[in-house]
Amino acid sequence: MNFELTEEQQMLQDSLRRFLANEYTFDKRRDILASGKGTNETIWSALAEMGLLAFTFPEDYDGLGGNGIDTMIVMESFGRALVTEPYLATVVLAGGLVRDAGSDAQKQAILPAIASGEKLMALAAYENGARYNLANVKTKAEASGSDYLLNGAKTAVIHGGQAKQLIVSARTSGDTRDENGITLFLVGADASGVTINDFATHDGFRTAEVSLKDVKVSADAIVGELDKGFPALEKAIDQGTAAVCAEAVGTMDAMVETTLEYTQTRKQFGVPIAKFQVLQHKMADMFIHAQQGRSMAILASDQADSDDRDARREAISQAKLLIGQGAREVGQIGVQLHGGMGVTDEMWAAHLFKRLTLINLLFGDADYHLGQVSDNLLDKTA
Amino acid sequence: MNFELTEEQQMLQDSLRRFLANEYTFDKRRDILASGKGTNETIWSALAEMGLLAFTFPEDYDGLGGNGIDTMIVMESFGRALVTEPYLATVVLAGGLVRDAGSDAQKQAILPAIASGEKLMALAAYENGARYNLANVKTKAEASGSDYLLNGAKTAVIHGGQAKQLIVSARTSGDTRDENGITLFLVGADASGVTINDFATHDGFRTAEVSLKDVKVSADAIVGELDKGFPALEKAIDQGTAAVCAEAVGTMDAMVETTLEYTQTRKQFGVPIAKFQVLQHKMADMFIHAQQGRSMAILASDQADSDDRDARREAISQAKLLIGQGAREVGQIGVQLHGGMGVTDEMWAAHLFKRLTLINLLFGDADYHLGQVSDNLLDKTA
Amino acid sequence: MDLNYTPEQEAFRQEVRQFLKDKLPADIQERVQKRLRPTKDMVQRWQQILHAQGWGGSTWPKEFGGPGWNEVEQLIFEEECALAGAPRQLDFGLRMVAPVIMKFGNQEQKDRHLPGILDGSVWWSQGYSEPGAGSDLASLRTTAERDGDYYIVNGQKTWTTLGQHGDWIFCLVRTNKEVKSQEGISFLLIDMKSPGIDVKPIIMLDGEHEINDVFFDNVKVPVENRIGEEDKGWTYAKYLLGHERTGLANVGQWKAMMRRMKEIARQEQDDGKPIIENARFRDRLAQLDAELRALEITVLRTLTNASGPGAEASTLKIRGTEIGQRMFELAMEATGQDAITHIPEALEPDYTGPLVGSLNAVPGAGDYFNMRKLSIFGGSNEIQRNIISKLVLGL
Amino acid sequence: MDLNYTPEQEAFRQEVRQFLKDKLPADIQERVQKRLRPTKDMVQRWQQILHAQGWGGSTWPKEFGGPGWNEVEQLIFEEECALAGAPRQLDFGLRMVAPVIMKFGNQEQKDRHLPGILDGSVWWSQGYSEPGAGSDLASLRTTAERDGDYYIVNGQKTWTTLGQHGDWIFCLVRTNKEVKSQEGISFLLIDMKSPGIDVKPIIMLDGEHEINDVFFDNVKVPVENRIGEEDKGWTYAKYLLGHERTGLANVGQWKAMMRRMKEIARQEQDDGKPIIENARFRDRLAQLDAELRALEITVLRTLTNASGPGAEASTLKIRGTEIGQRMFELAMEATGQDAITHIPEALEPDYTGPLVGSLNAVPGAGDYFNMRKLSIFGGSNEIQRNIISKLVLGL
Repeated sequence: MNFELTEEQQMLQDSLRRFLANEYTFDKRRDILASGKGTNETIWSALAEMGLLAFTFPEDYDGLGGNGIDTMIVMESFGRALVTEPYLATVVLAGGLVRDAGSDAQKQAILPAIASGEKLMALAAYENGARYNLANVKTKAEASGSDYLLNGAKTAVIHGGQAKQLIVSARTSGDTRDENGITLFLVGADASGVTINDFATHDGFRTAEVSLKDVKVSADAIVGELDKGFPALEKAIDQGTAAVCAEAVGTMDAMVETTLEYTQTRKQFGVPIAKFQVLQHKMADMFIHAQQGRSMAILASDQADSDDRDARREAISQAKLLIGQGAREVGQIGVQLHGGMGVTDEMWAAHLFKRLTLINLLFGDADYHLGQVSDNLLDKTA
Repeated sequence: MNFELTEEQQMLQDSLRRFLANEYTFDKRRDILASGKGTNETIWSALAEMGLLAFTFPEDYDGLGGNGIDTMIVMESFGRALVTEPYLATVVLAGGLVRDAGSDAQKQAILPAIASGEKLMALAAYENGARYNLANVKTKAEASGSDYLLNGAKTAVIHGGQAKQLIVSARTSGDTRDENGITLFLVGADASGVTINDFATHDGFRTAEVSLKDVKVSADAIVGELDKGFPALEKAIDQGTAAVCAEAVGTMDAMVETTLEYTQTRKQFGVPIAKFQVLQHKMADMFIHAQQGRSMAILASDQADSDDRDARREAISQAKLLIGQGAREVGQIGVQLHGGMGVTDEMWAAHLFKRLTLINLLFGDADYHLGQVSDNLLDKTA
Repeated sequence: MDLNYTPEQEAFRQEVRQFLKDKLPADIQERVQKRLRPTKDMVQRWQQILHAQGWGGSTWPKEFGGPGWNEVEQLIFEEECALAGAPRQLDFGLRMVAPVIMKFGNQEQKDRHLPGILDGSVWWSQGYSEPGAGSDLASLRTTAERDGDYYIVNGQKTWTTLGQHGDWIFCLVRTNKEVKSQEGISFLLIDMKSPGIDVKPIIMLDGEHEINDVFFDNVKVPVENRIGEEDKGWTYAKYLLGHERTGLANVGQWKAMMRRMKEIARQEQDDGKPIIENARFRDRLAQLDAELRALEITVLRTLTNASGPGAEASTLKIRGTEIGQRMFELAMEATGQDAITHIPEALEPDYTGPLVGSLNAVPGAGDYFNMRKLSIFGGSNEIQRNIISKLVLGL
Repeated sequence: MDLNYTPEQEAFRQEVRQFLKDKLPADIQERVQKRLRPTKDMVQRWQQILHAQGWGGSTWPKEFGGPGWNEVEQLIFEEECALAGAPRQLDFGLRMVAPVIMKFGNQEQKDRHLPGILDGSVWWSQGYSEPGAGSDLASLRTTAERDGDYYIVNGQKTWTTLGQHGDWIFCLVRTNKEVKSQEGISFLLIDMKSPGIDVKPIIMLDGEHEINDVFFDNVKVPVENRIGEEDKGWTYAKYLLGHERTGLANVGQWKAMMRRMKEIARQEQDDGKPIIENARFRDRLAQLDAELRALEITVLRTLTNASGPGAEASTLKIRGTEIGQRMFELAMEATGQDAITHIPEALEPDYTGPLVGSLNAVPGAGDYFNMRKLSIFGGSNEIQRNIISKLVLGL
């Protein structure tokens, strides 16, 4: 039982925060977002140089052997600064999947390339109409000699438009919604038959809709085993969920801080509005949510690496549930306490709010995860 | 569209409130409750003399032809004063059922006797394990010649221990949970085979558990039609639900008032606690809940007489849902703002809180009624 | 007590409904029902159609060209318009400055301004708020100094909704600095084409341009454009603010949105089934449905209650905005991850580009973001609770 | 960072669990698990058993006869006791007055009082609160006037939990009226058998007698029963109040209650099926389960954090009480209409009379009512939010 960061982790956090405070200011971020590129070469290279992109990869593949807690530290710092770089997509989701389920050849080909910053990737896991069910896969992969032909469409592919290579879940057997029969494929973004529609998200990220028409991939593009891709996919999404939980904690903290600052500056009826008891108590509630969120982000990050599926999924869902709810409360109160300014694009609070809102929608909203833990309760007590 | 009381209704309300303010004080009420009798002869006779017990009965049976709005006026006044007399059980539930579904002979025998104050009645509708489903009836009534033999048990019979006569729902055909096959019987409280266990409730009312062992009743004890008792039963419970909604509104108003008074008197750190903005806003929330509750109590009372089942049930459930939630909020805030005193038996607020809490549990709690309107939404939009 | 509408009221409702069926242009209706932004042209076209019917000013008395409806009729009209998918009429002229002109303006002002408001040809903007003033209106700093037959206006107004289209703007300005805050304020009507006026967009958190800053740099305003007496503007401003008893509840709009929500809930898929079949989602919708019904009855109670606008208006404002905000939150969540996408072009007419999920997702997050303003503007909900404490509870 | 308990801690947990399995008397365990009130005898019997094991004072250092556990070990012990159905130990002696005596008492006081606290033979009560003082402790009015070797105490204390069993009471009294409120207060230990002490029950809203008023009418208290210096009692009182960092979170108790809730949810019927199968009910349970887990981790974070008790304690108090209150509310609602019945006799030992529904319904509403005190006592949750504003947020 120990909640302290190691010396290394503390250094990582300090240097990352220092870097972001200088290089990822409100104005610079606005310019980066305006570019519509979904990533900024200078920032991304710097993150690579700091070793961040390699931190959670095994030492054999240019990594540092870090764990979920390391991801938490990075994501929390990103959350504080609203970094929109493709770290979640490339390192946590796709990179983590290759690390945990890929063949040695795949790891050799991919992990060092991610670590050096030269390769962006994305995970194409969700489908239209499936909402948050990862097993609801209609995209088909049919064997054709030693190759596979992929047909279908994927949605909500975070940073899919920036990726050189996608990992795509496709059905190789079974019925829609069967966990069995799902296989994961590496697909080049420029492969014939791949169409990627790149969109902005409301919070400055990028997402893509991917359609696949007779896309041919060879059998060695399979990540993990044929038909058995689901557990690895689920774990990768769990790790992504833990990561955005950590990110949300950073964003919540930033919202608490900026709201404190604003309310102490802004005067109404002649006094700083922070003097009004009602607003003080709302800020206390924000603080409590952020504290609770931090506890759950730690839990989720600790469990994200676990192969005990039930324990991991319970922790992830409990965390995402409370953090989704907390993000909503902290976001709404933060904007409210900024008054009219809070709903303008000029205020940091508005941007924090947007990210907090959208984080709730990623990888299952609060209702979805409440359903997970609730039904889990039924199984356990039945 | 008109929300004004008629002159008659206004007079009824005024005289009832005046009477209760004088004759149903905190101290007198405490003594009445301590008697454990569940009713007080002086109070009950006075209510009879005021014509209250007859108000909603037809003029042909010594009544005044009143409607749901008249019941609302009475119940709201009772709610303000926390009257625990068997009005709901005798007049609204049992009396209303006889009025709406009884034969002429039954009406002749029962309504004037209720009106005069001499006859107390109760409705035995619920069964153990059924929770709020009125159709979950296991109590059996088997034909035996021209008679019926009743066997089973009923729970949550409000004022059942004080009633001379019960109306009992029993199954004459069909399976448990079938709406068809339920018949309503008049059963004397002193009939052979009837055992009534009388209990206090936490809020000063009485409730009873009734067991029936080979209780013989004749066919003319049937209220309404054989096997077809359910719609009348449901309507009676809906009317009871509307009545407790109105009662809750009176109780919420009283809680708002007593809390305002207390917080303006009580000082902490040298100032009346009503000066603290956080408490002011909590009282504003109480007020808003009471306002919303009043709107819904009017709706429920207006619809309670309707034979359009879907419209009536939707209104009743929407009302009970919001009033159950409002009662909870108003009750909890009221106690909280009374500080330590709020959790003692000495304070009016504590008694208001207890009634508000238990009203939520009667005839379906907020969750139950949310389920009703929610599933209804599914039917309507399917 | 009777919760039913009278036969006359029901007949009136039918008349309005039939009119909407006949006259509401399909292109306008479609945009509104899809929660996409109507254009300026659409708003004005619709106002002209209403005006041709004699219904341009639903809240106006007959003497000024209104239909002379009572408040229940106004509510019915509002509700039917909303349910039919008519665009909102522009409040700033019709419901804000017009009542002030009617009550405090002189005959010349009435003749000059009211017709253009009624037929929609003149687009009015609001110049109440100033930077940093928030809910504390009386602290305003825009000045108007008298110079012969003119006032010279200097300063800045903000939160001017749709001010980019504005022809005229009504403003509170300080004409006397010697007296304390709420005195020394005058109420001016200003032609927005006057030299020295500069309208600058404020981009909102949903990325949209709905709101503006309006800068005044030595703007000459003829004295005849002042409403009533000099330094008495606060009286007129209070009248304007207190004029609406129930409008802030927005019942008609929210009923239309609720109907739309029930459609969305049938259309959007949750793991292959309509999301309405998900009990957790449906419960939230049912809860809002009940709360909206309570709000509606509370509005009707307030309308038919003889006493004037008091704390009831605050209650309605709080409940109306809370319900509205939660409804838009639910509408966003109904579309799940589709709602994260930001495709502002899809809000424009004739967009045929790619979408993510259904069209329901397009306005989802943006509307939710935008609706946060409801609990902030028009007197924040915290201010409304202060008012309830003071007026109703006597604290 | 590591969320796992160390092997030593796990071994310690096993040791405690085994001890409880061996030594917790079945009659006591059954009452506690059914949420029925343990008798005074049961509380004292259990304290003696713990004492025999050397575990009577789980928070006490070794030098005073405690086991010398660190905070994580204390938490494990608390949690295992709660989960096993052990009755709560009496805080007033063990955790309130004892630390003050240890820190500020003289040797004679330590020798005289600590053994009786540890073995449970002396029942201590708390004399902090006064009528009308609420969260404003420093406004106290009970006086102690010096008369030779005695203080003459006059006044009234209130909210004295289980004071009806009390042998001794610790009190804050005013010894100097000249100085401002928080000075001039002394900390006295008073034998409750002294002439002039009158203990009167306060009946709580659940109809139970748990709390008392204690009246002092010229009660003679030897000066040697004063802790520390005269007029410096506020220092000792603050120490006492600030001593607990995480106890108010009540995690062990709530985990035991959550386990019980899951059993209740399998036992109570909803239309012929266990209520756990009702998704609306189950969702609320699942929500609380998650919040309780967050609370537990927050407690552990606080315990293993080097910084002293600050606003974290307020956060824990707020969350702990809110979760507890909602859990008892849910427990009440689980039994539906059965919960309306009030059968106080069924809370007594050996009750064999009639019940309504199951035994689960007996403590349902009463516990819910009683638990409203959680957000009021020990510094109301409003006060806690004030503290957070000031200490953490710097407002």
